[in-house]
Amino acid sequence: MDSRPSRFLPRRLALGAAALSLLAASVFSQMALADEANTTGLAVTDTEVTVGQLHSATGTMAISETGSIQAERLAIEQINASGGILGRQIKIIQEDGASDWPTFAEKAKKLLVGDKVAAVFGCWTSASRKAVLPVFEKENGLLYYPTFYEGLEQSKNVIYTGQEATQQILAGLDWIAKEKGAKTFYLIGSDYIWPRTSMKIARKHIENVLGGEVVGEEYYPLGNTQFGSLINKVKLKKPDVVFTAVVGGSNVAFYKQMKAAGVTSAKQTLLTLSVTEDELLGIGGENMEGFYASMKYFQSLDNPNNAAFVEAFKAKFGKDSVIGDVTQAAYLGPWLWKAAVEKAGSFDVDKVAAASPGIELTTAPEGYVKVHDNHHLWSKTRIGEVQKDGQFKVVFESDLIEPNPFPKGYQ
Amino acid sequence: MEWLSEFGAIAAMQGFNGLSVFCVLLLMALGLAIIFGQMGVINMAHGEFLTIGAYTTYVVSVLTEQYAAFFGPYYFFLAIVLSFFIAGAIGWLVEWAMISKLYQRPLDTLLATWGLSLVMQQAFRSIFGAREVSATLPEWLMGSWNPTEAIDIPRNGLFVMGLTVLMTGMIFLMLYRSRWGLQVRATVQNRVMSRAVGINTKRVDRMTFALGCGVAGVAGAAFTTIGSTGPTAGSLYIVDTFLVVVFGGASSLLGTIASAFSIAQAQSLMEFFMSGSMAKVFTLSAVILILMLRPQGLFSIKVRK
Amino acid sequence: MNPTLDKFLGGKQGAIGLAVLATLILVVFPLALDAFRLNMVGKYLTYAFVAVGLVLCWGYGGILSLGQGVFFGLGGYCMAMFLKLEASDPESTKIQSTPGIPDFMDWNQITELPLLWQPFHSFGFTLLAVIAVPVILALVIGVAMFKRRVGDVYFSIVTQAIALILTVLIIGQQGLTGGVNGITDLKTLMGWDIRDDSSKLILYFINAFLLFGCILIGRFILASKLGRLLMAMRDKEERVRFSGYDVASFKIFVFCVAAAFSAIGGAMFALQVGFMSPSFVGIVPSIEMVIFAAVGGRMSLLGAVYGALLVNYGKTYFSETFPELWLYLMGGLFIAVVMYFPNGIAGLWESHGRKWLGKLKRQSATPAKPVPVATVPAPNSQPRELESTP
Amino acid sequence: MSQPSGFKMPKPVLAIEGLTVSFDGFKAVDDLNLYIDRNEVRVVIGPNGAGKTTVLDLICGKTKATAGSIQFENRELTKMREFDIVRAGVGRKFQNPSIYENLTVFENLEMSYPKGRTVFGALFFKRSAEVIERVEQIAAEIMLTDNLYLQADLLSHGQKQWLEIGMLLMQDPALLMLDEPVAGMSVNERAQTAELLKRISQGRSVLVIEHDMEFVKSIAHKVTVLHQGKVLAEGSMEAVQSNPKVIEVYLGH
Repeated sequence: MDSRPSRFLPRRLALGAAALSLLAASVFSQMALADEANTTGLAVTDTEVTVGQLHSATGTMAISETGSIQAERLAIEQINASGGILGRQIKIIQEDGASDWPTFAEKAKKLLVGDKVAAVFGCWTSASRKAVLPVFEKENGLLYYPTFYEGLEQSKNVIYTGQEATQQILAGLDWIAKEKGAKTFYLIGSDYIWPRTSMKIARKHIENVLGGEVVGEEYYPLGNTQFGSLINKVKLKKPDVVFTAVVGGSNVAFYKQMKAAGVTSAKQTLLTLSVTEDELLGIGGENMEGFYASMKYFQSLDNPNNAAFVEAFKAKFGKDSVIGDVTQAAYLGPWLWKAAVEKAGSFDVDKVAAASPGIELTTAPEGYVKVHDNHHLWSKTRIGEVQKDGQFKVVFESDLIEPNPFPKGYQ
Repeated sequence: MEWLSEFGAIAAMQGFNGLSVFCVLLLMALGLAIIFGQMGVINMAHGEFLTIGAYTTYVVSVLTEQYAAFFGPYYFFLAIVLSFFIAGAIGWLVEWAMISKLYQRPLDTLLATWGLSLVMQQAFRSIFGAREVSATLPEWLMGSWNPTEAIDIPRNGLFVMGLTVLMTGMIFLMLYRSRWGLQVRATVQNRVMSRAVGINTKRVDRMTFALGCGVAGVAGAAFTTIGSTGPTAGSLYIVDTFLVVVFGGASSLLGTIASAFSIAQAQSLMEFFMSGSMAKVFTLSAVILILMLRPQGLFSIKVRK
Repeated sequence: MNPTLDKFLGGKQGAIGLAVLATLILVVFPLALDAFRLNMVGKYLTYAFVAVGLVLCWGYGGILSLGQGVFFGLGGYCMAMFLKLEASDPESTKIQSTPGIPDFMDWNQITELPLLWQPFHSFGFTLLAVIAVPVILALVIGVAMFKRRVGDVYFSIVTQAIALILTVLIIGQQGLTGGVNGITDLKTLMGWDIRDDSSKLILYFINAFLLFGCILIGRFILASKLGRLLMAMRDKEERVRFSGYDVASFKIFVFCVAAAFSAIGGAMFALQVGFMSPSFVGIVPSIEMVIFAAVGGRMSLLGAVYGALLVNYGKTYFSETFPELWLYLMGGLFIAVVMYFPNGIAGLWESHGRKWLGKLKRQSATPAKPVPVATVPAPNSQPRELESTP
Repeated sequence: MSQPSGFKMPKPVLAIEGLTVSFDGFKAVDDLNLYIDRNEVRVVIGPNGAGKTTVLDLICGKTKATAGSIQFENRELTKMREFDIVRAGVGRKFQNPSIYENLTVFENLEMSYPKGRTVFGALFFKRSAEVIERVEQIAAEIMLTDNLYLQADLLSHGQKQWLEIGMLLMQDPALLMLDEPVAGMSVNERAQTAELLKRISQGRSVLVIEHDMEFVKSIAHKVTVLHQGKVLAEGSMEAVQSNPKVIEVYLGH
């Protein structure tokens, strides 16, 4: 109320002018700074390189994205501790997408245009990725996206560090068909694009490759909490395998009600795509004991890389923290970027993107990964069996699988 | 023959499922119905009072595990009682600080309680973290009961059912057999007159609101057996709850029961024959259509104005 | 002054208020903000359409709709469908199994453009649909509810349920709607690249002018007998009915107007933000839009615009700076406004700002000062907070 | 009721026959017959709960009848919507003064002007000279000329009652129904109101509910006594007052 009316207009104008002159100044200073590691005006100095981090710290998705934020920070810290990239320390600008897709798009633009970050680590849901994708393509940014997702996408501006759907699904189905002699499948998902696309791929594979039969396919709205009717239908159809991609709050309700209805691992084989250690915290290991999950990483993986990673993660974020598939994939982002920058000898997005295919990481907690020409990762798929304590016991490990985001015959 | 008996088993379980959904809906809606019936106010933070109950249960569960493992199998009863009192006490405070200032402005109360729900959600997030948590259920609440080989009746479903019957019965007794209930009903009928005959209507309102919130707390505690516990878990239930109450009509508890029953049966049945998403759309649309035909809800008493 | 013009402008006070807001939106923001921030303000202003509509139907008509997101969303989807068809020409979609249809349809094994989408090839039809689809829905809801006298809380809850139904439907029919991801990657409007900074500037101004158009229409409605009837209905519905008025038809009308405003906002949103998703249709965004109107002042058309700007700016600012605090603030602000300042910023300005301004005027010895300068702080605390924007 | 052509017996303006309404089994109005003639001032009296207000509610469509008919100038009101009943020429004043308190007296009267009643009619309604003239004329009638530009909530209780009557007069109804028009008025105001009623009953029928017997005496052409939803007695004030059944009902309990 005490703002002075007479000063109001001039002040705004002055601010506008100041903004313009700042812009000009920054353009010049960047030109002056340009060297061969940075020819496109990114926020890179001789000692520092700025990257962005774009996740939901608030809102409904904060539950899921916290792990990714932590993992990326850990990786960047470790890189800085080991001397940084091309002699420069990484500085993070963190932006909150607030579980809101236009906010993601806005913040992406801010990071790329305003902050001129060299790379962005971020997004979790497909919706947020779809929202920022046009921004990254238009402003020529580089996004490292950690979540396993439905595929059907490939961009020169995105490196997908999680698995695309076929990598995660096919190996899992093959294993369960062979190991359990499964012929009939019941497919259940939350009602959005990732489960639907995944189930479509699963159905094709079951029908055309495994010679099995899909006896039911069901989608429930996100946030649904009543699964009694569905469970009865499952009982009626008696499938060899229940194959699920249920997410969020529904997940907890679904497994608790399965257990309560007597559908336990003793009677029913179940394979899921969507339950990581993070989700198990909410569901409770006892409610899913003996069920299987198919993904590329479990916290219990037994290798030296992973042991070091888990130890470092717990040292930084508390001994009770758990690490799920996406968290590990997020951890890969900064390391993959470092390797590509060093290979390209430059932070320029075009050069880094071009250098990325073929980048190998032997130090990944999940083991060995390699960037494919299509910007997805070669990775192994594991089958984990849920233990009562909320961890998985790895019961199967596939060979290295080629990423195939546009799978012919599965669309 | 075998097919027939199997069909019978499924039918039995499906029937139970309908009942179980009914009880869940009723238990969530009871608290809201009491408040709505008494004050004509929709408490948009109702879901968060459910969540208070859920977190109370979680905390009791963790504490029991750490300090009193022997108490393990029984902690749930303590959790329910505590949930009632904690949610009720917070409800009491909310009525005192907020609702009581907004009588005569039901739409504003609706908005203010929505603001409250935001604050409460963030409070849960600050206190318990953004991630979902899980209370360890005692063994006797897990798994299923098998009257025959083929039939599995969920024990948590039975438990929720029992609790619902108990709560509904208690509320009925309180409303229709106690002095307090008489005061409540008198206040609903004629606030001015009630005040004139010496009823402390302010206190009646406050107690009613607190009771409604307390019942929500109990529901929240019970729902840890079938659903998730997280900062926004309550919001999963909220629209269903509103519809049950509005569909039932403001004036009677019986209406709420009938409405919960019909919505539950419709939903349970439709889910059996079609996909969950479409079942939801059809159920909600049917409720809205009927509401348009009977704007005052299923059970409304025709009153002479 | 011409009486009709006067009706639109709302008298001298109204004209000044409008001039101040126009200066702020048409001059100050474009000069002071960079393209990125200006685009954000443009986005906020699309919400202001909804808030302005809510002032009419909630503030004056007493109809609290908790489902305005439905109309915002329908307007936005109609526009997004047109833009998406344009972005999906056979050339740029040639890697698909069926080129020439939107990418998400291709992922859903749809091989032919659905009938529902066909007419959206025409821009004229799209413009019509942006308004007509939401208005027809509002009409249906309005007729069904108001003719049967579904009032108050019942109406609010039913609109909320409709918002939920539409969200579930959009998400469920992803082959038709793009599902939870929405319709993304919108590029051009009849060959004109809407992603450029320069085109965004033009869109910003179109948006602003449309908003002022809506405000003027709102003013005209409120200044007419219909406006007085709305208020009369809110306070004494029976009296109005027994004075021979069909109360329901007035409610339906104002509800439809609010729906149309929201839909224009939605369409402008799709144009400026470049996508549309079900997350603007549901319950939470719908209630947030009520907050904008409540904070700005439910009885003030201009206040609604300030409310939308202020709350959204606050949301961006606080969620960047204190993400933890944001929800506390938003919730607390809302409770405080509803409880203590039911007329929002506009009400505060009426009760305190004017007095203070009057004092200021008396102090300054030169009353001949040009009016706009003296009244620039009309939005009160507003400009101060927004100064940190650039 | 066939009438020989040529000979015109004055047909009642309002003919209520067999009117019944029940709330959950309770019959508030029970098989009621009531006829009101043109230019008649009829007063309905009766103890509390006799169903007086309910009868008005039924006529103006606020409450829907369970059975029976209400004929108003040969139109069946029970099937009509409220605002159509008003437009047909039935005006009703409520028990508590029901006016728009934050509008001026002028605006209150203007709102009842029977033009611009549709949505678009109201949107493009203009305050023409005709409107102003009519408002001023009515204001004079209800003795509020001096207060024309006063906000209505500043009026005295009695003046508010008059204003509401004035709002009805704006519509020029053929049947005017007043629910306790002098409740809460001073003696002086009562007398003025009685005069007002006499003036305005020229050319229209008036149906009044009232408790104040002095007032009733001063205005009524005919009195109807309701009891438990039925007509107990009907006739001149004197005849009714001496009717033993009426005395029993009023004094008996």
